[in-house]
Amino acid sequence: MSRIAPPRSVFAANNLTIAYRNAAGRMTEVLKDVTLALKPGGTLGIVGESGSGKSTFARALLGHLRPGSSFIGGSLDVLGTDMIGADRRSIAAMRGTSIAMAMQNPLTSLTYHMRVGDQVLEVLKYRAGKTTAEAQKIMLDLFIEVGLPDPAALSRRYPHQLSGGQRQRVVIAAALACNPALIVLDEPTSALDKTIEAQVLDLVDRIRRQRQMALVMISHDLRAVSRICSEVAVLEKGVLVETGATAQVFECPAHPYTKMLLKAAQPTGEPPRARKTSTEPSVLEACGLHFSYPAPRGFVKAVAARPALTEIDFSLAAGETLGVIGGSGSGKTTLGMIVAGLLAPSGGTLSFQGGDIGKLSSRRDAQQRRRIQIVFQDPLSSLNPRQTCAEAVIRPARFFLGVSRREAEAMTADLFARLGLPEALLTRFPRQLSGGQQQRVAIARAFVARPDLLVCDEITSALDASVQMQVLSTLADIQHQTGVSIVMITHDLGTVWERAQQVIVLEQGRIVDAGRTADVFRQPKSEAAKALFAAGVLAETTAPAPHPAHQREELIP
Amino acid sequence: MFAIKLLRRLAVAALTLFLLMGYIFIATEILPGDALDLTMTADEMAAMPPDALAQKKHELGLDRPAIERFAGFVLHVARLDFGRTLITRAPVADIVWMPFRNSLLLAAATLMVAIPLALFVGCVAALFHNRWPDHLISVAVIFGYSVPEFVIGTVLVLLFAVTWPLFPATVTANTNDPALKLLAAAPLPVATVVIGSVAYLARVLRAGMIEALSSDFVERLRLTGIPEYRIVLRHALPAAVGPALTASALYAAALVSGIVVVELVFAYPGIGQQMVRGVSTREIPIIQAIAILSALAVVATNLAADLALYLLDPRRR
Amino acid sequence: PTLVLGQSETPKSGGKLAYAQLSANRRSADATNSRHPYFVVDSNVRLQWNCLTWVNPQLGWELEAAKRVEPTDKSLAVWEAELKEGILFHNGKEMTSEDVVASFDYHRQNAPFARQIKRIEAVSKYVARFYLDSGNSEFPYVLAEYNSVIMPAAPLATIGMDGIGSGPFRIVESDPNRSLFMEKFEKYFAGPAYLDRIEIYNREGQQEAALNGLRSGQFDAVLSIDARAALDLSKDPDLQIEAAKGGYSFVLQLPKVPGTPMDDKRVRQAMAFAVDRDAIVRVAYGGKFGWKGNDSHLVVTDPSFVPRPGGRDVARAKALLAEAGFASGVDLGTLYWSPQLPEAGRYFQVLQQSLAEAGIKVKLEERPNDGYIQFRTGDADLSKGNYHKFAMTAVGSRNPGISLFRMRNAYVESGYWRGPGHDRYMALYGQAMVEPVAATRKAIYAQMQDILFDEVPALLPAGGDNFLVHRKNVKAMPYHPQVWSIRFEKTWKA
Amino acid sequence: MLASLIRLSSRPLAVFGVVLVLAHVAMAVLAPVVLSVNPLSILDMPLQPPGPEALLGTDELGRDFLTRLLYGGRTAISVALLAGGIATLGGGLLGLAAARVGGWFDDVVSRFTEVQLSVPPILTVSLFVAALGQSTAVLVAVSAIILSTGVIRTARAQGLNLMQSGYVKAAILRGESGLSIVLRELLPNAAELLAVEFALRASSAFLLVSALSFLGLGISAPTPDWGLMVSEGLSSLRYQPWLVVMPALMISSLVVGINFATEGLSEVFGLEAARGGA
Ligand SMILES: Nc1ncnc2c1ncn2[C@@H]1O[C@H](COP(=O)(O)OP(=O)(O)OP(=O)(O)O)[C@@H](O)[C@H]1O
Ligand SMILES: Nc1ncnc2c1ncn2[C@@H]1O[C@H](COP(=O)(O)OP(=O)(O)OP(=O)(O)O)[C@@H](O)[C@H]1O
Ligand SMILES: [Mg+2]
Ligand SMILES: [Mg+2]
Ligand code: NI
Repeated sequence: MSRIAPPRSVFAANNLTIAYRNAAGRMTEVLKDVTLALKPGGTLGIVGESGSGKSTFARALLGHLRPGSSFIGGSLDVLGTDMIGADRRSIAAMRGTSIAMAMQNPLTSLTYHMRVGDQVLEVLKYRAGKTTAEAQKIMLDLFIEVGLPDPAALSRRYPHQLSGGQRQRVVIAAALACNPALIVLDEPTSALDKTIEAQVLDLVDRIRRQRQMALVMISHDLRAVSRICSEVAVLEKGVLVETGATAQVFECPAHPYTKMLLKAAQPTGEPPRARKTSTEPSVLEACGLHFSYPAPRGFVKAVAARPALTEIDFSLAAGETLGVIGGSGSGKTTLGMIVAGLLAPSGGTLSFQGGDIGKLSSRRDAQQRRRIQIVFQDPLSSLNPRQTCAEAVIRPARFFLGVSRREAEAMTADLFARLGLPEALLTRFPRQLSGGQQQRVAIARAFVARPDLLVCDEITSALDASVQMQVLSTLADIQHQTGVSIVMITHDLGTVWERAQQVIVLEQGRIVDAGRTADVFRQPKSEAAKALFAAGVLAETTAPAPHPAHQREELIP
Repeated sequence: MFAIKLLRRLAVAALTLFLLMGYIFIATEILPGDALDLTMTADEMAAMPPDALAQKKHELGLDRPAIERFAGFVLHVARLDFGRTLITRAPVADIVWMPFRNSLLLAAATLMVAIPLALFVGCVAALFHNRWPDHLISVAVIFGYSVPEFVIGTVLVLLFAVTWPLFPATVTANTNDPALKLLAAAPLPVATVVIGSVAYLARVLRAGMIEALSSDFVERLRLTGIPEYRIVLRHALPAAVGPALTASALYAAALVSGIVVVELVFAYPGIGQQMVRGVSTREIPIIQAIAILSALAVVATNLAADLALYLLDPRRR
Repeated sequence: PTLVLGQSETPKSGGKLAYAQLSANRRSADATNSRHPYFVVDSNVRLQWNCLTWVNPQLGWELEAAKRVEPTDKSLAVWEAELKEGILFHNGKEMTSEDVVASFDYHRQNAPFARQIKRIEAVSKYVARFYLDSGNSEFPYVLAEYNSVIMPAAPLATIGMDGIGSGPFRIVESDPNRSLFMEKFEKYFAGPAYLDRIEIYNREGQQEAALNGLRSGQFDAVLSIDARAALDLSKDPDLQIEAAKGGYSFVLQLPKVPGTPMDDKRVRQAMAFAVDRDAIVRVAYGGKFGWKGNDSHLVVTDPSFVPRPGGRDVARAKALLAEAGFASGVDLGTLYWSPQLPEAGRYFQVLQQSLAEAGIKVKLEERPNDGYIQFRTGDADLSKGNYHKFAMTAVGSRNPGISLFRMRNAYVESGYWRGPGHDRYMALYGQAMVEPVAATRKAIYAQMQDILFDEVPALLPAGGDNFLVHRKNVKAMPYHPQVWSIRFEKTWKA
Repeated sequence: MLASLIRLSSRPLAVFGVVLVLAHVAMAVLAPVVLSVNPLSILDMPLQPPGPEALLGTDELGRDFLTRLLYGGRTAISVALLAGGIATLGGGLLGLAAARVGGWFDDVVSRFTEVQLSVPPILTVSLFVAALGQSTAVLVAVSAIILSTGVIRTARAQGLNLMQSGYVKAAILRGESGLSIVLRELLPNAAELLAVEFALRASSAFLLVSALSFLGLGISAPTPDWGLMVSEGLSSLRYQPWLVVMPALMISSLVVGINFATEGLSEVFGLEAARGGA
């Protein structure tokens, strides 16, 4: 009996093709002829836009396909096992022990009705055959290793009692439990906010080094990949367009798709200069705004909810853009809704062009309603699926401007043209449009009312990187033409850097930093803002483009 | 926190019951026609001298204002006193109480059989999702809840009491018999209600299981190589039972309706018999009492389901 | 009484008989009164109680608890009854004339037929004397009625409530509206019964459930099955049918509220002509087991029964209606019926349809047997202008005296018939009651029926025979045209 | 819509359901056209076996059974369609309005559904029948009330979902009237859901009416009605089982058909989630 020689590669995919059967019954290929390998102890990053097949590849590495899809060509060898040909039993035997995976969504990939400790114990007991006592000890060590505070107490909690970052660590701990030779991380950070993201990436890097295991990390975040992985593979619509050493690929990308990805990820240029606040009349002014969501109704009053917004002061000049940034749950959307009139502030004043708008839209006058428009995050849900795209724009045109149907149609066609939307789209229904087109229709709907103020709440976060740019530049063009002021809510610092003259940073419903964009970015006053920017700084060492926070040039005359 | 939630939930249940009494009161006492119209024909009323009519109204308490009567009604019901019948002036509580117990018994026995069976069927269907056992079960389930109870009951009697005399065809047990004796006398009624209930519960459970089995945490477990039986029993099932519980609680009212029909088919001494008798004699107080008691049972079931949900789903605690 | 049963086997003692009854001449029973003789009547009367007399299956009267019942004089208005000695109640007390007096004081006020008794007194320990409001040669029949049971003496408010009688069986358990369990009374005056226990289950309106119970072995017998079931079950080798000729018929009580169509004789006549008696006999009684009624309470087996002249005549009915001002038909409102017998539902649907063909519209509504009498009569009090409802009731076969008396004024079944026709009718009745010569009496009865044909105070379209079915191992379980006169003390199980 | 129908046609069970339902509808509509016999008239001897005179024999009253069988669904189906229609339209609008208006209105509507849902349907009917008498109008009205609760809940849940969508928020911000939002934005987007609801509610209304008729509280004799025919036929079960079996089959096949069809429809529309499996 000879010992199995250590494989030359951890995994090797040769012309791997995977397809799934779509609703119409046709086979659609999601991975096409992918040839890729990883040497023992190597680290590979897989990048690409959403839907490019990254997760499909990750699952395939564990011999798992989502229901409806199947291998239709090529070969995949993982740790010496043929993942396509081997029987289910031997593949199952490898899972958890030789290869492990942490799934894309840590928030839902733990069983919600089971204590987190037990979920890690389960792996040790059922996969590594440990006794409960042994497993208990290993579990606690693992928790310490992944940096979870007070492991004994924490292991007795349920998943919902942990923060997102902690949950992600538990998932990683469960994946590490049996000390696999290869670990696959599918977007380990996309559900987390920037500060936690950095910690998790640190952790992954450290453990990988300690344990000497091979790592595949999937991400659409190029900075994260460049930080952790020595090699990178770029997927575009299931096709591997480029592979190589990370530094090299990112330094001089060969494929146009890679270039586009890189460009989308890096803000360039300088923040737009603020006009003189003293001379320009402010369009929107908030003073001591306060808001709390009503406590859940009932007979016995629940513990009063923490206010979602407190003491919010800012002002926005005509034609300018105010960036609103902050961690998840900090109150950005709430602020946007108050400005738009979907919520009424419970305290403070909000004035628009001198008039008080600190009330629900239904109590604002028609002109105020017309002059303030909003564009939402999810482009599809922001359009009525039962109305044509033209109708979506015609209705507000007639409603606000009282024009005839014919005039409204003409205005719509004109707007479509200005937004670069083909005329053919007028008669289509929203579902027949791409995400970027939908979002531009939504922008058209807002602009047909000839607004003076536009609230944009994460209007690009649901879109692919390449499309984001189109939408943002469309918006910039039309802002330029119409002189509209914009409240830009986003978690994308690059967007704020490029488009906003003023910025406010929210944390737990308070403004912790405010001022001209360049000032705030360079000299954040609060810890929260610093953490926010620190997470953004990560890419700076490896990414080709200079990070805005490190430009030392004076922007304000 | 749990105590507060519990209290709040109890308060909601109490409010529901109060509103329910209002609803039942309005439905029966304020709508056109009062107790007087119901016991007499129009000719009789027309022929009655006005003072006799007034006297009669006074006897039945119909001359007091509606609010006052409602208050009286609520106070009495709170003491489980449902008044007296219109015709024989017998206490309604005496007439309704034991039949109500018997119907509860039938419901409890049904659920005791139906729930484990539904769990099993639902799990099998979900595990074989989109394969033949699932298709078979789905079709059977649709038949199960589409065929009315009175048809199922008749077929069961024909098969298992007449053709093969295995079980009694009609329930001979008495209203006041001890619980076990009653149930022993009623295998076919139980089976009839079970068939419809299993169909419904299995359907709900199957949906829940399919959702649970396609959830992220199940995929993670599969990718970790945890044995399938453990995934199903320890992870997916508790997650599927939650939504099934909520849906089943909604089913409680339908269950009562089914039981009423089955009781009549088998002469089971439950509220069904009293209800039909009550309707045909226009004995509103009897129907009121039955409606309130069974609504009470439904509200209690909902409460129990919610509590079970609190226990099953830590996120709600 | 001596029962000629004609069986050759030697009876065996012991065993339990469980039977379902489909017909119950019941008042409402609740937990407080479910043992009282007035509330669960018919199939339990002679099991639990005794009357002074009994009517045999040939509808002749015999002595039961009395050893002598006779008029004291020619007026036939005073009668004396002498009890047999040594009749014990279930509580061990001996039955005396005191008990007879107490019982009839109660009956006098509560049972329609006993209202003719003006006074009753105890003459000696065993002899009681009845004073009637007028002469009645058929008074012994009144004493055999189901309401005329002898209960242990007690105040009016409580008498009979404990369910104690002197019959061959005593109540051990009762479930209102559902069942009655009885056990043998060892000291029954005519010798103990053979059976140890009888369980009676009420399945009125549920013949199918009852027969399923019979087939599945839950019941040994089912009483009052309909003709079609009897016909079918007679083919079953394990079962035996017992028939009694001339049993129940149905009365349609037509309340003659002033100013309503039914107050008009022509409308009632139209009904009598429109109703398709043949169809009812065909549909409800399978053709051979029913008989066409003559709108009196007399039964076809009675020698005094005179068939109604002429058959169904829809044209005539329409003409009569037109004459009464209802040329385009008349709506008589809702006819309430209760499933007192299994065939009732079919009976009234045929009736409804056949009336409809003559333009007489009637809506049917079913009421449960329980409480039906109260519902039907309400607080009918003609003096206050309260009429009972347009409803039906089942009537059992009786001697002519009782039958014809049921058309008297101020009575629900006659619908408060009044006017010269009624007065002539009642005069003839009074005459007949004291007429000693049978043939003359029969002639008077025929005259009375003639009046009914013309006036139609109530409609009695058809009736049918009584049937019970029992397993072959049940012996000596005969049926009776009067269900309340059945007796099972000689019944035994092989 | 067309695409949905095409997808529906690839599901054999759904097609089977649709065919069953259409067959029933055709039968109910055509009965008076094809048949010349009055379903009420008593022909001759009861319980005749099938023969040239009466194709399926006669019932226990001697009426033509085939005629009664074909007529037997008309009343119950009309009641069900009417009740289902009122419940779906009324309940749908009410539920969507509750989602839009919120506040006390939503409270009142929600409380009402909660209360109504806790009274077993058969008892609600009993209450109203006892108080108002037994008539088709009462049946329709009460069934509609009972069934509307489910529709209200589904519509309200759907409405709340839709309220989260950008286009409704945009309409609110424009200052569109509540009615306009309900009719223009919410209703069209709940239409498929409501269509499925309608089918389901109508089928439960039909089952309810059949059960009530069986109990003697629904449609009353002599109107031919399947539920009633089952209970009337029970006494002839042993002689002529088809008197029970046929109407029972009619009831069951119609409901099974509706359920198969709606199951298919809601899968095609992707509505299982919205309906919450109930
Ligand atoms: N049942 C299925 N099995 C496999 N792929 C599917 C299935 N259904 C849809 N797809 C499609 O396959 C493509 C690849 O999906 P995959 O999850 O691998 O992308 P991804 O690169 O991980 O995207 P993301 O960044 O959004 O996670 C997508 O277009 C997805 O919609
Ligand atoms: N409808 C609501 N009822 C009660 N609390 C709410 C509601 N919506 C949001 N909140 C709470 O208000 C706070 C602010 O939420 P908001 O949605 O404004 O955050 P955000 O900054 O937009 O976050 P994200 O970046 O995740 O979109 C959070 O704590 C959130 O949980
Ligand atoms: Mg992915
Ligand atoms: Mg937000
Ligand atoms: Ni940065």
